Amino acid sequence: MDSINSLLSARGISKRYGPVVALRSADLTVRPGEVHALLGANGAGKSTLVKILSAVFSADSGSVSVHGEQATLRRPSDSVAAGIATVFQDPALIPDLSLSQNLRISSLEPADVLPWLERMNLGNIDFELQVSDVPLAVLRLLDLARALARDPQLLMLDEITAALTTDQVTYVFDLMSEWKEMGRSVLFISHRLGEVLEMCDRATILRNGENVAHLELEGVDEVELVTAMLGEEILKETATRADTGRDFSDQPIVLETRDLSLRDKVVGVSLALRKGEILGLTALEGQGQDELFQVMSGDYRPTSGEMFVDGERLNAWSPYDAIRRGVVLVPADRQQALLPQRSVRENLSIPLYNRPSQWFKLAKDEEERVDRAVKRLDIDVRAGRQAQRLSGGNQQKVTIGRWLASGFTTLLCFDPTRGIDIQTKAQIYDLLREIAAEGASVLLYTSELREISLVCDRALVMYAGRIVSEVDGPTATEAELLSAAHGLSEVPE
Amino acid sequence: GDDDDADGGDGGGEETFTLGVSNTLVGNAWREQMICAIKAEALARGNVDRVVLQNRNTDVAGQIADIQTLISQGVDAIIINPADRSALDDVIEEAASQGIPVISVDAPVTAPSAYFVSNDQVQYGEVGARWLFEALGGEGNVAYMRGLDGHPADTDRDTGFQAALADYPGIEIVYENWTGWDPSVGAQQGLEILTTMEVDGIWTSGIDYTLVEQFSVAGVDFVPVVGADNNAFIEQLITIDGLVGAAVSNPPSVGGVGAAVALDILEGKTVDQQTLLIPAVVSEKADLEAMFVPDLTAGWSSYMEIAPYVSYTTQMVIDCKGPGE
Amino acid sequence: MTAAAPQSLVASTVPWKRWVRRHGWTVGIWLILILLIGYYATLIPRFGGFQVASIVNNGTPLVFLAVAQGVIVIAGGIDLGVGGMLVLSSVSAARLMEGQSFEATIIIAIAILIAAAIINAGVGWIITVSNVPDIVITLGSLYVFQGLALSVLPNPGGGTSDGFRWIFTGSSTGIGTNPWPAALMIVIVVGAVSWWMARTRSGLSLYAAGSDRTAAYLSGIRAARVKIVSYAVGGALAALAGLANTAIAGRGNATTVGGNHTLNSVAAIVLGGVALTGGVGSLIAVVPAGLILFFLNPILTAMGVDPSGAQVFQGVLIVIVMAVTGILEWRRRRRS
Amino acid sequence: MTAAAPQSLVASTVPWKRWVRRHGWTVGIWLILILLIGYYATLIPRFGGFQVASIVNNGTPLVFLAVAQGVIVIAGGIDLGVGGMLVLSSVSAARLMEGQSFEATIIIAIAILIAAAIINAGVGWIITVSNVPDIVITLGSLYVFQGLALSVLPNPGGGTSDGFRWIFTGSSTGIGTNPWPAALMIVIVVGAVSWWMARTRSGLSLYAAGSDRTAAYLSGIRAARVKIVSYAVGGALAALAGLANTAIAGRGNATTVGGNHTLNSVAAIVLGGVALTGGVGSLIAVVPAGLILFFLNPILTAMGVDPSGAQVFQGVLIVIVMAVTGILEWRRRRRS
Ligand SMILES: Nc1ncnc2c1ncn2[C@@H]1O[C@H](COP(=O)(O)OP(=O)(O)OP(=O)(O)O)[C@@H](O)[C@H]1O
Ligand SMILES: Nc1ncnc2c1ncn2[C@@H]1O[C@H](COP(=O)(O)OP(=O)(O)OP(=O)(O)O)[C@@H](O)[C@H]1O
Ligand SMILES: [Mg+2]
Ligand SMILES: [Mg+2]
Repeated sequence: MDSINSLLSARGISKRYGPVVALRSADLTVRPGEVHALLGANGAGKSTLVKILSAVFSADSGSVSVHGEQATLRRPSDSVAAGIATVFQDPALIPDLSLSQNLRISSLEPADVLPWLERMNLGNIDFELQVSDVPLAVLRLLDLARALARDPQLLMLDEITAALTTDQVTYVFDLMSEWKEMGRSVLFISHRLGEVLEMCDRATILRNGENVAHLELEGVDEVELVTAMLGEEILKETATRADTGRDFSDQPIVLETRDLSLRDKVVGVSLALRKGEILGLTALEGQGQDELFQVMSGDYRPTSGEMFVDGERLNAWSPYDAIRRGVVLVPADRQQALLPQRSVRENLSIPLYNRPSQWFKLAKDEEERVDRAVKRLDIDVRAGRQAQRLSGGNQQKVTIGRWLASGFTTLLCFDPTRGIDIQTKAQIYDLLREIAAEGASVLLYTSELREISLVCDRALVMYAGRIVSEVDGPTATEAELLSAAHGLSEVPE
Repeated sequence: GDDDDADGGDGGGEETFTLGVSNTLVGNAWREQMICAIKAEALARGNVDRVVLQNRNTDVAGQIADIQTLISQGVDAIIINPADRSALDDVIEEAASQGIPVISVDAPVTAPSAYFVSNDQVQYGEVGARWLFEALGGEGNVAYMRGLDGHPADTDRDTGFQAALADYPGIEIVYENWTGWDPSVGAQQGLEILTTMEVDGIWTSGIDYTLVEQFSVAGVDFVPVVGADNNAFIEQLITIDGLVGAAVSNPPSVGGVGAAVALDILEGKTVDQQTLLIPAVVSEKADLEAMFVPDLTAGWSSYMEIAPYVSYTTQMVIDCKGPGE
Repeated sequence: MTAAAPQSLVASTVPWKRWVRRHGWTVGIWLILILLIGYYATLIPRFGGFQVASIVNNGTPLVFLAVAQGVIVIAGGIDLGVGGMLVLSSVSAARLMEGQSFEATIIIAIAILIAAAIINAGVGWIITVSNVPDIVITLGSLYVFQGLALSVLPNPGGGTSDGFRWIFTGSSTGIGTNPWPAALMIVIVVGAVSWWMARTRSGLSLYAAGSDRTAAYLSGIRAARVKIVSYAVGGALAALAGLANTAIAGRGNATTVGGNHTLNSVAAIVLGGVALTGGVGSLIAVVPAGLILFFLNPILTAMGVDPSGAQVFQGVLIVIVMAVTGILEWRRRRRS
Repeated sequence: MTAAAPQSLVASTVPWKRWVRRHGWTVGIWLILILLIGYYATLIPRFGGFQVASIVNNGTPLVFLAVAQGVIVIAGGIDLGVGGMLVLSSVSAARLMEGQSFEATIIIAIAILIAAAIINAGVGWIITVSNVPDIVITLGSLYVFQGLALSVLPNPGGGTSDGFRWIFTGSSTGIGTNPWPAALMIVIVVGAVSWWMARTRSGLSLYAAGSDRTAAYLSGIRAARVKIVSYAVGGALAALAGLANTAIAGRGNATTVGGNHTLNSVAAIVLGGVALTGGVGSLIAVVPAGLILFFLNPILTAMGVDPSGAQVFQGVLIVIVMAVTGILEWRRRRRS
């Protein structure tokens, strides 16, 4: 694919962040009129490459040419001038400013983006709203509209679908197709391989900052892509399926909520979690699942309703109270759970700091439990002096390992595999099963419907703050879960 | 100087001395002139190799540290403007025990070994107050603008002021505040008085000319003002008609006298423990004109060559150069 | 979020509610100022042009200093050095302007403003290249400026031209019954600066950088440049406060404690509703906040509170106002 | 992730290298102090017990104040009020201890420390319930403490017992040739506090909360309680600094500007390598930093620099040290 008939071609791009080599030598060629997938496990370097092409970062080495001519991208404006517009993985809107002020910062007016927003059913949005009052999904679409308003030759979308609901995803896909028909190109990044196979023509696959494959996606299936992304490592993700779906009715109830409500976000949620059970929970974005977890973990006080742990009422004023009773949370955002500048060891032992039983030194057995947690999760502690230097997946392991060290009876796990590569995912699935086998119970929220049938014994679906349906884990089909998640009572034919 | 200078009692013209100075109020005109006078005297005497200045805004604890620093650095005598009457006693005795005489200028300290060179601050407070109360015919509301809270000179002046006040039952103090001997603070308080109350007379602890300015520019009728012999104030008293006031002499050059005393001690001359200058109240135009010196720093006093003590010339003080500068 | 989303968005923010949330603070703080002035009027024998003038004129320096701090804090920094800059500019002006003609003093003033902007831009630059927290570097600049001030003007003095005093005080003597020039000065300067910050791309980029560094970065804003700009503007405004000081006093005084001025400027922006975390706040609200802080002193004197009481009161005021609004804000966040 | 990587990272951390990176700052700052003392010794005619004592004794208050600030900053706060607390405790001691027996003064001292801890805990509590930035509330507490100090002791005065002066100065007169009591005091207090911070769970929870408040909170640390504890400990240490002040001066003085003390405490912890962003730093390094800051004044005097010069120098020092280390750190990140 010589750069003559290429819209954009990058050669030998490399970039390091201090100790981390994000990109070793990455090549990318995007042809006019194609939707091109950029694939790779977490940390493979996708976002970094995107940021370099949008001139947010400068590459350490390598060259970029647009329409066959050498392009020097010093600052974002250069890249825009070259006809490249980007929707970054992290939201690029200023929380404290209004939408219109944000547009003005990118020298745009509401009128410029409105047509695009209408296409996404956001036509009646109020541009005087403050960004911080607008839900994430809408912000992502605004980012998209802002990019489209630049009328770019190349549109780069970094994990835009991650935060979107299924219907919003379809809007995005329509726009992508349209862009393609106009003979322009789209660079598409997503961890949802289904989406990739549905939308994309060709794929460039990165591993550890290097190209490992260039594929025409015609007739390729997910397994091929995954193997390409992860190398020859076999995927044992299905292995865990065996022991799910046992009957727990004979087991004691360890955690129960009765008519738990938080304003209009969570409405009369009653659920019972039995010993050794993994209870799944799924929902579209913003159906109150976040609030439910915050309430159950003691972060928020419910406006009404009660919680019972081992039959006794739990009246939690702060996570501390819940944790004392063995109810612990693994939050969605691992940054929210880490002490960035403290050591991995310290990060693992924080829950122990508040044990009045032993106000001073950590007890010997606790030290050992910390060590065991490190081993059991094989956490990569090479950069262990500061947790912020751990890779995303390892950070995630730390946030779980912390509770293995301190001990717990119920694990509230909020989308633990978001933004984690498949290998690490498999490790985490196994871990959850083991935990359950050892007699603890797990409430697992996941945005990936597949995980329900993969790890859960039973599953609940939330919609508009309510539990709308309960299904049997292993037999749950994505179709029935989806329709329930959209508040529909029956599975559409 | 080196160690044996410390017991400079053995006289001898050619040996040279190092003077230490501890001042805890920086950027204050009075103190600046005091220091310039010390430098001038040191230069004039010709047997001082260096004047070590410990000169910063600080409190008693700070001055104790500063005096220790001066002792540490082996000066032969220390001239201080004390931030407290008795808190410095121990460090002064320590200096004395190391053969370093301490001369307290401007205000007394209770340390028995200390030499004291000053304008009589009790007198200063009293004579000024009496003049004011007389000027008011013994009746009226008086604003009492004091100096630096806790400074011995301020407390002495208060003693004198109260003594005078006791004799004038008709006088009422309607405002009492400390200017910290800061002209801009004086101006602010003046404005406060102008805007928030009605007074018949004002006694100031030498923060006078900025106060008078406030009156003149506010276009408010003047009330009798007692100040010090600051050149600017004297000029106002001469030039502004309708302004009645008295300048009570409090020459900063007393620092020069302190330096002279210090060197006399080091040269082995016998010196009185206490040297008091008696303040004069000047309110007559003629006398004021005699005191006034055109284009002298506003906060300075024209009374510099204080006979019989000092050996410098007025010009040397204005130049403000010490030995080796 | 389904098709329902947009409605809920609109619903969640009734226009007036939003307006209150955006401008409530500004209005409130202005009201408080007016009430205070009214109360003050009842406390003192006569309340006329002279009293008004003395409040506006003498309040001007703190107002400008607060605005200076505001610009820098909104852009995500904090400058402990502004107080030092005020003193330095004030004494430099007093020293250079003594005995000069009006024209000359104006030129000197402009020169000082420019110099201040450049110097403080340098401070901002050091912060960006060293990525050391602002508070640290500016703690240093505070010491430096204060020290330089002392060497520029070892003892109080200097002077300026009558015309120059008039610009800031409405009278060639620094005191009078004419508050308008000072008021106009405040309106023009603050108006210009806050228009720039709220309406122009370059100004908004200050809010952006202060609000969310990465997001700003991704929208093509160069954080380093923004920081330097904010420090330059802040420096110039602090210097302007210093000029006002000189105009009022008619002389300079290097012993003025810059640190206190800095603390007051921080107190003022806090009262003015500027978030010290950056990205939030309006300079329009900082003006009355500054005046109120200055104004406490006369009021308390008029009430016969002694100086120590005055200080306690000021502290308690800050704590109460902040704590209460803090709790309310937090409640609001929790609810919605 | 891959087997190859470990070597690479292992290589980058030879034991001594790691040790240096971990404790380099502490060692460096102690070295600087020693060098400075050595240099000072050459500047002055004789250097003996008296000189050492006068540095250690008079440096003690700043050291304690810096440690107080250090504890609070490490726990994620910053307390502008410490300077005010120093003054308040100092004047309260001077007023209560005047003419008392040694035993009585000790009891009073303990009472003051406890009271200070409680009062400052209150400050911390207000911060937690209002979630207003620390700097705002403590700005208020600074004013309040300073004002209270003035009303406790309107005019400088008061006193204490000889024995009490001895504890902090090794002599009943507050000066002498005996640095040991003060030194011992510092070693014991700082030793105890930093052991508590670095080795115990309750102490480590301060680092945790300072490093990331939400994370600590979600993992069951009672962030509110931690903040209150840190303010209590900081308050007590600040009060201890005040007691040292009283012991040195033998009396109290409410006109001392607390704000300056606060600025110095911040300067000291910054020199001591405590990150103002919280969660990072060692109190052991704060001690020499405090001594150095105090020590600049004698040195510069001995060098014949004038006072304004001294101030500039102090500022420039802070800026240069911080900027340079900042740049190096950043370079290291870039390269390593
Ligand atoms: N600002 C940064 N500082 C240090 N390291 C970084 C930074 N940004 C990314 N990295 C590292 O660079 C590597 C590539 O990151 P990048 O975000 O490009 O990966 P990615 O392919 O986008 O992963 P994901 O699928 O999780 O988005 C990762 O190891 C990451 O830890
Ligand atoms: N800022 C950093 N400083 C030091 N080491 C780092 C830093 N960021 C990452 N590392 C180390 O570099 C290695 C690769 O990290 P990276 O984030 O690239 O992993 P990753 O590919 O993203 O894996 P994951 O999928 O788990 O996120 C990790 O071992 C991590 O410890
Ligand atoms: Mg990663
Ligand atoms: Mg990415």
